[in-house]
Amino acid sequence: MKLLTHMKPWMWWAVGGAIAVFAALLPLINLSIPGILPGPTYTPGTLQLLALALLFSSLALSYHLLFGVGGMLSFGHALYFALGAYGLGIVLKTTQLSLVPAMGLTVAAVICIAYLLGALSLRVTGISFAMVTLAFAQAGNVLVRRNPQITGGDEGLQLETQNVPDFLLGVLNTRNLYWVALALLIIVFIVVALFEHSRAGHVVTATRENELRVRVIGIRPFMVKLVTFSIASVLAALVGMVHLLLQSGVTARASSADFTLTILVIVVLGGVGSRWGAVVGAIVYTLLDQRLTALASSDAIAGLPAILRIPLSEPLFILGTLFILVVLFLPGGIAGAVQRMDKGGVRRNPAKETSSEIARDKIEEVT
Amino acid sequence: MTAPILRVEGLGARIAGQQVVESVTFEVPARGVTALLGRNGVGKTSTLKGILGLIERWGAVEFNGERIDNLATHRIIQSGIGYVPEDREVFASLSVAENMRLAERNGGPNRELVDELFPELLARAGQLAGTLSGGQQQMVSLARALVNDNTLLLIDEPTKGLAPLIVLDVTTALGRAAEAVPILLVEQNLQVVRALADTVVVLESGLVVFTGPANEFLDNEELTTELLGVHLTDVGATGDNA
Amino acid sequence: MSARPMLAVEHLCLSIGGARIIDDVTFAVAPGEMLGVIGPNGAGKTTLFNLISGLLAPSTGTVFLNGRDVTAEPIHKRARAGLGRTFQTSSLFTGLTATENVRLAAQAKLGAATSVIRFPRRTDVATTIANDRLAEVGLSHHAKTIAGVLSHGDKRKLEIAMLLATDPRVILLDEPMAGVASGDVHGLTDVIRQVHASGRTVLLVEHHMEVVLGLVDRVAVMHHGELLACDTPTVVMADPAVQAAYLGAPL
Amino acid sequence: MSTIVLLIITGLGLGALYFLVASGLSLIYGLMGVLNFAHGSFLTLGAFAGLEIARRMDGASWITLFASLVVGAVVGAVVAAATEFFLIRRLYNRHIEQVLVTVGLALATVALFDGIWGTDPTYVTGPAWFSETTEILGAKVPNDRFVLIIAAVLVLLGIVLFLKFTRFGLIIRAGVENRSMVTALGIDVRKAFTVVFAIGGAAAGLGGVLASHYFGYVSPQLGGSLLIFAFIVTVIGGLGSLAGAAIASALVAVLQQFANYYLGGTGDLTVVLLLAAVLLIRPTGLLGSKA
Amino acid sequence: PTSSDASGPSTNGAGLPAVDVSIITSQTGPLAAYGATYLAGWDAGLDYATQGTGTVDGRAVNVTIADDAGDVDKAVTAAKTVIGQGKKIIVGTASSGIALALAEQAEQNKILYISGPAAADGVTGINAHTFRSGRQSYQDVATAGTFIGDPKGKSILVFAQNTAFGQGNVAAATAVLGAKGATVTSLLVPEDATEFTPFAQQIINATPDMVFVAWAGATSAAMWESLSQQGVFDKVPVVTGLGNVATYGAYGAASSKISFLNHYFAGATDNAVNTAMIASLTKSGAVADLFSPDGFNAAVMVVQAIRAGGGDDVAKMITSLEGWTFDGPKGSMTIRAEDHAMIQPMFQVKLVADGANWKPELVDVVDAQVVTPPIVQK
Ligand SMILES: Nc1ncnc2c1ncn2[C@@H]1O[C@H](COP(=O)(O)OP(=O)(O)OP(=O)(O)O)[C@@H](O)[C@H]1O
Ligand SMILES: Nc1ncnc2c1ncn2[C@@H]1O[C@H](COP(=O)(O)OP(=O)(O)OP(=O)(O)O)[C@@H](O)[C@H]1O
Ligand SMILES: [Mg+2]
Ligand SMILES: [Mg+2]
Repeated sequence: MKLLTHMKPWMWWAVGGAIAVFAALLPLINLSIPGILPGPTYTPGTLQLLALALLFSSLALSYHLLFGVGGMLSFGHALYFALGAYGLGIVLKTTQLSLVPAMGLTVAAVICIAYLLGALSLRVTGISFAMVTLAFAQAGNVLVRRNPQITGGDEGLQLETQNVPDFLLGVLNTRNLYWVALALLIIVFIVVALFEHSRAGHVVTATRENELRVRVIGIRPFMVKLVTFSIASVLAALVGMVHLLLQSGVTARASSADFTLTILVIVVLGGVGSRWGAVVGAIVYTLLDQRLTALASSDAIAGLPAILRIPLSEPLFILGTLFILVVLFLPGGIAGAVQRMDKGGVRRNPAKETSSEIARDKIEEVT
Repeated sequence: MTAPILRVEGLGARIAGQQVVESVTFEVPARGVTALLGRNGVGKTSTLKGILGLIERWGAVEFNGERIDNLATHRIIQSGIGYVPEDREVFASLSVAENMRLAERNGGPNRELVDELFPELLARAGQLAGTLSGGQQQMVSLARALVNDNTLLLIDEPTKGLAPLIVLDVTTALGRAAEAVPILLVEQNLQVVRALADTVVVLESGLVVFTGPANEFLDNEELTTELLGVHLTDVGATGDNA
Repeated sequence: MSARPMLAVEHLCLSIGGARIIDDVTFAVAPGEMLGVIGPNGAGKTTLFNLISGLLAPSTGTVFLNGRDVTAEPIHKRARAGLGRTFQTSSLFTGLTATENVRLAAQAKLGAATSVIRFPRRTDVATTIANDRLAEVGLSHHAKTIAGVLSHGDKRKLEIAMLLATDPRVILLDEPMAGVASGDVHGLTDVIRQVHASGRTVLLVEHHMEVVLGLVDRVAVMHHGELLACDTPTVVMADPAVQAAYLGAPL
Repeated sequence: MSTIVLLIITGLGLGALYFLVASGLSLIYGLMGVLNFAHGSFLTLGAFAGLEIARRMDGASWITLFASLVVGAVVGAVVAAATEFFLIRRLYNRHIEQVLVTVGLALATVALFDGIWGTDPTYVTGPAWFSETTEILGAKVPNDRFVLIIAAVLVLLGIVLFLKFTRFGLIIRAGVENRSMVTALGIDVRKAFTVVFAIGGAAAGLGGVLASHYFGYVSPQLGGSLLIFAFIVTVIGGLGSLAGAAIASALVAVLQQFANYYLGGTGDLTVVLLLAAVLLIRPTGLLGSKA
Repeated sequence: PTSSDASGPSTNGAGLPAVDVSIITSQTGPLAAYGATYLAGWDAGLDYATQGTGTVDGRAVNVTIADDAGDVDKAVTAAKTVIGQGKKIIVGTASSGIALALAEQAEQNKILYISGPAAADGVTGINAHTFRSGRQSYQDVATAGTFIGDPKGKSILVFAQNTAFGQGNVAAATAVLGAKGATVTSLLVPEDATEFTPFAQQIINATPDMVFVAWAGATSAAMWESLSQQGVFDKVPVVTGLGNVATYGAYGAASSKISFLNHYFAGATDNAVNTAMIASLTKSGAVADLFSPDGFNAAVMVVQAIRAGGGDDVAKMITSLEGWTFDGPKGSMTIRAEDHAMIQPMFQVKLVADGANWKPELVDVVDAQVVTPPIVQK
């Protein structure tokens, strides 16, 4: 079976559209997947979880743009997510702006900051770039934790609901938030796809491959990298804003290096260089992350002998181990595995070498 | 006719999941230089790497009558094969002496021979290999293979990128080495091939298309033009007055 | 030389860690001229190219491109001003196809290469240019091959195709024949000859003497970072110093 | 004056701790191009191993301390070698995947330590001399800082001598540059990788036991909290450069002390600024060669 | 025992619908130890308040536990899940960040939320739907203030981590002791700092009359050692809060020189409720610890609320708690009607050697009125 290889681009979009429509209908139907979803799809708890998964998908896509497309291994992407969430939270708290203008103001601020920090960090590449972004994010994290008057410190910032429309508040309206998250994912997906196919997208891919060569043909890679960095940052900030609404608040963890690592884990799980891989990876990750916590404290595990019980009752242990197994045995993540299954054992034509595999090889050189 | 030192049968090889050698079969006689020829990208380098297990490979490789196609690279080398890679690959941050020390097995029995062949290296023992000129690096690369008691040398384009004067030096050195050890040589410079090779093996898209005595092949205009796209006298014309 | 030189370097010096790698090099190349640069390994030829194209900054000295001092300009500005080069060890976008490699170069020349809104099309000018250049160097059959998996020799050819796609006025070729199969040397020599014939200025570093002698107007000889001689091939080849340092006796 | 002396010596002590983590990181990165996120776990495990020894012996005696240092180093080395052998080696030449495996390992092991030893810190006591102070130019310097500094210097010397004068060292330095060529010279380079991991793990395990005395406790988070500074030190020093890591460790820690004292506790922000500044001015780090 | 997939209120044999109570707290993650103490306390409290029946007026109390792992996202998801299932009562969490997020959910969705043991002052008076079952930072600080006699004219240095918790303590100290005429200054230390010698020096240089240390987390051992080494205790009296049993060993050489304020330890009180709680804990293999009363009191409060509101009339449940006074393990507890502050006694404690270990000994009980936080104005 070589279904996927033979699909034309429009077919991909058609399938994607169908999935989007189905996802949009979920809150209206009664679908139960025991063990995976906490309840039927119309219930707020389940919608909350699904909305989180969609937001992580968007975030993973923004990171895909940065890392998978642009080859910029950032350890500080969480900073922009946090900027969006904290920015909107602070604007809502300190001004009388209503939601949409407040978001606009936040985006404007994020663009400035991303542009500035991007311009600084992009002076270096590879692991050094990773470390500078880590350092900036770490500084952001420290500033958040040290200024509780503004940010709530490690207790977090609560959403000021006064200027947020009622249909986005309360558990019963979770499905509205779910739709907002879905819409955001669709927008982010389209933006990322269009960018990848634009000339700038090609140049940034080429820059990832060989920066010096880009200069020698007469293009300054810095600008196009900065543009990519800024777009990815703004997308992350948008996700942060919707996350603020969904969670009615934000905490310092959102700006931590751990959170960036989480995004990295998601992108790898899905398959570096693959758009839909990032989306699927995020959904799988979120479900695992939430459900493993339930599993860890379940009776089934409490009854096991200590040597099994201790590791299995730690969700992060299971997640970490699973992640290692994926990296070891599923090169190219979920997307890679699906592609291999699709191709079966047939020997590949060199001309059809998939760009995601090449991307992976290349990115190895970055680190 | 003595038994061949190396027999390659149905060798295939893959790089990064992609097949680059189809099925190569040939023998390297136990004396003299065997040249492995072919156009760009036909798989010469990959054949050498496949023999050494530096890339994923399959098929049978027999060295000195023993199968070596299942061994790890370092074991194959230890069994008596010296390798000079396509791009010299000296350790730039190690000194010349350290490069040599790393390569020596069992105390480096041919130390004297190497010192005699490349006195230049003795003089530069303390210099970092990375600061050597291309030709000197090529000497280090050759010396690393010659210093051990090998029963076969695999040498990949030793004259690539070298100035004419150095090409002469390297050719001379190889000629002397060949008196003691059989060599499998990949080379684009047909003058060098003519000067050294006894036998040629010609590859085309991962398959052997010709095997035979070197002179016979090089003198056969039709064959060389068909398989290599050139005949020696064509290129030699201007080269001779140099 | 009466016409304004297309490319000139004056008193160019480069020292790294106390070592003089380029030592007071001065020469000029007229528009449309082809200058061969030869010299032993380690003489400083590649380094000279790096200084001219902006990969390295000289310790002292000046680089003029078409009469303009470009010593302080970054690589991409010099490239846009019409300076193109190839690399001694091929430098490509190894994850992109051959066509994509050349098309990027063509786009850079056409402008708007970094537009977020414009999308490359199968039929646009850049793609046409890319296909033509690939045909020119004989790589059409590899148009869709990922550059990273091309063989050594094919990479050299792709490198030249990319160079041609940027339509430069001054071309620096660093050992274009190194590793190219002997059967392809002629074809590639013809490509270079045509490039030159269309009025471009060319600097050629090459150890393949037949190729050099068959192409160039003048030959510059470098040794230990210095310019030993710069004259017509006949004069240079007859120079005993050059013979001793570089050529040696025929095989 | 006494304040400055105190700040410098305690800074060097802290720097010594950074270096014990960073030396292994730097060595592993240098040879294998792997940024080892699990390095903190090697340290934590070494500390727990030392703790278990101390629990079984008389915690306050010097013999116990020595035993726990040895055991910590050995456990660190064994676990690191096993990591290389079972996880990293399988991903030959796939650097990003190797880094990711270490990320996964870090996640999993910290959770596992949580499960085994609990999330609460376990307090550690060493020989009484450790928590006493020695007066130098009026500054009361805690004695364990001297031990840390001496240990770090010994580790630095040990590794440098090892790399310079042993055949393994030669193999490792060559392997840093070009692994496959080392195999093509008939050398089993994988053994060298395992050795490098083991050395790095031993330094981390040793650092773990010392850190547990320095902090006064062991917890599953112990290694992770040091790791980020070790990363910063490794980058500032120049990736893969041991001497660079040593200089940067001292520099970063002393700077941190001074900023904490004189600039209102802004030590960590100052370190971030230093990192940014170093990378912008000298992207390869203080002694780094590779970009 | 979780059953997060149970939907809707279940019924017991008697016919009256059972009442669902959802506990959200840390079973894993950095605060897991606090979570465990709280849960054990809850079980003891429920046992006590229902006389071992587990039912209130014939209604079974159906408890589900969700693990927040110290992560706000997980806690909010868990809250939305149970609220979506129609549950009206949520209790718990040791993390102040999570408590504030859950308070927000409680208000948005009109349910009853009883936080604890999270200490943030911000939870008090945050909204009508939120209560607390434990103490708050203000009460800690006010207790610290009782060590100094009349604060007037005294200089007090707050030595804390630069976090919300630390800054909260500084603010509380300024409010409590500053109002009584003391000069309050602060020395804030980065949360990630590992080397405390410079800060110990700064404490000495500042020459205050008293140092109040507000510290959380593992670095405390190193911090105390630095203070000992630099001789802080020889120069200034030092006061701090005594944490859970696991931290008794953290003070090292300084143990006997520190004056401790304390929320609760097993020997703090001698009353029937405490005896009952400890007995119940012992029976189930747990030990009484710092936050046992928080779980215990939460259960007592929930039972009271169910009695009044039947488990689904949130308004009635809230009114039944406002102004209510009951006896808890710490003594008499009063839920202040205006802002739901939990008015309770606090303790002065010292550590005494107990073989190789240290154990707390009660010095004095601080009357609830002495440490009452000011009413939060809405
Ligand atoms: N890293 C690689 N990944 C995938 N394919 C490769 C790789 N390296 C080489 N190849 C492919 O393998 C084939 C054989 O390459 P090889 O280097 O063996 O050729 P060669 O005969 O040595 O050519 P040349 O004369 O140019 O050196 C080529 O067609 C090339 O496309
Ligand atoms: N970074 C550096 N540090 C020290 N020496 C250097 C450095 N870069 C180049 N060199 C030295 O400068 C000299 C000139 O090198 P260059 O690459 O320009 O030679 P070349 O003429 O191109 O030789 P080839 O024909 O072998 O390509 C060489 O001796 C080289 O070792
Ligand atoms: Mg080759
Ligand atoms: Mg050169």
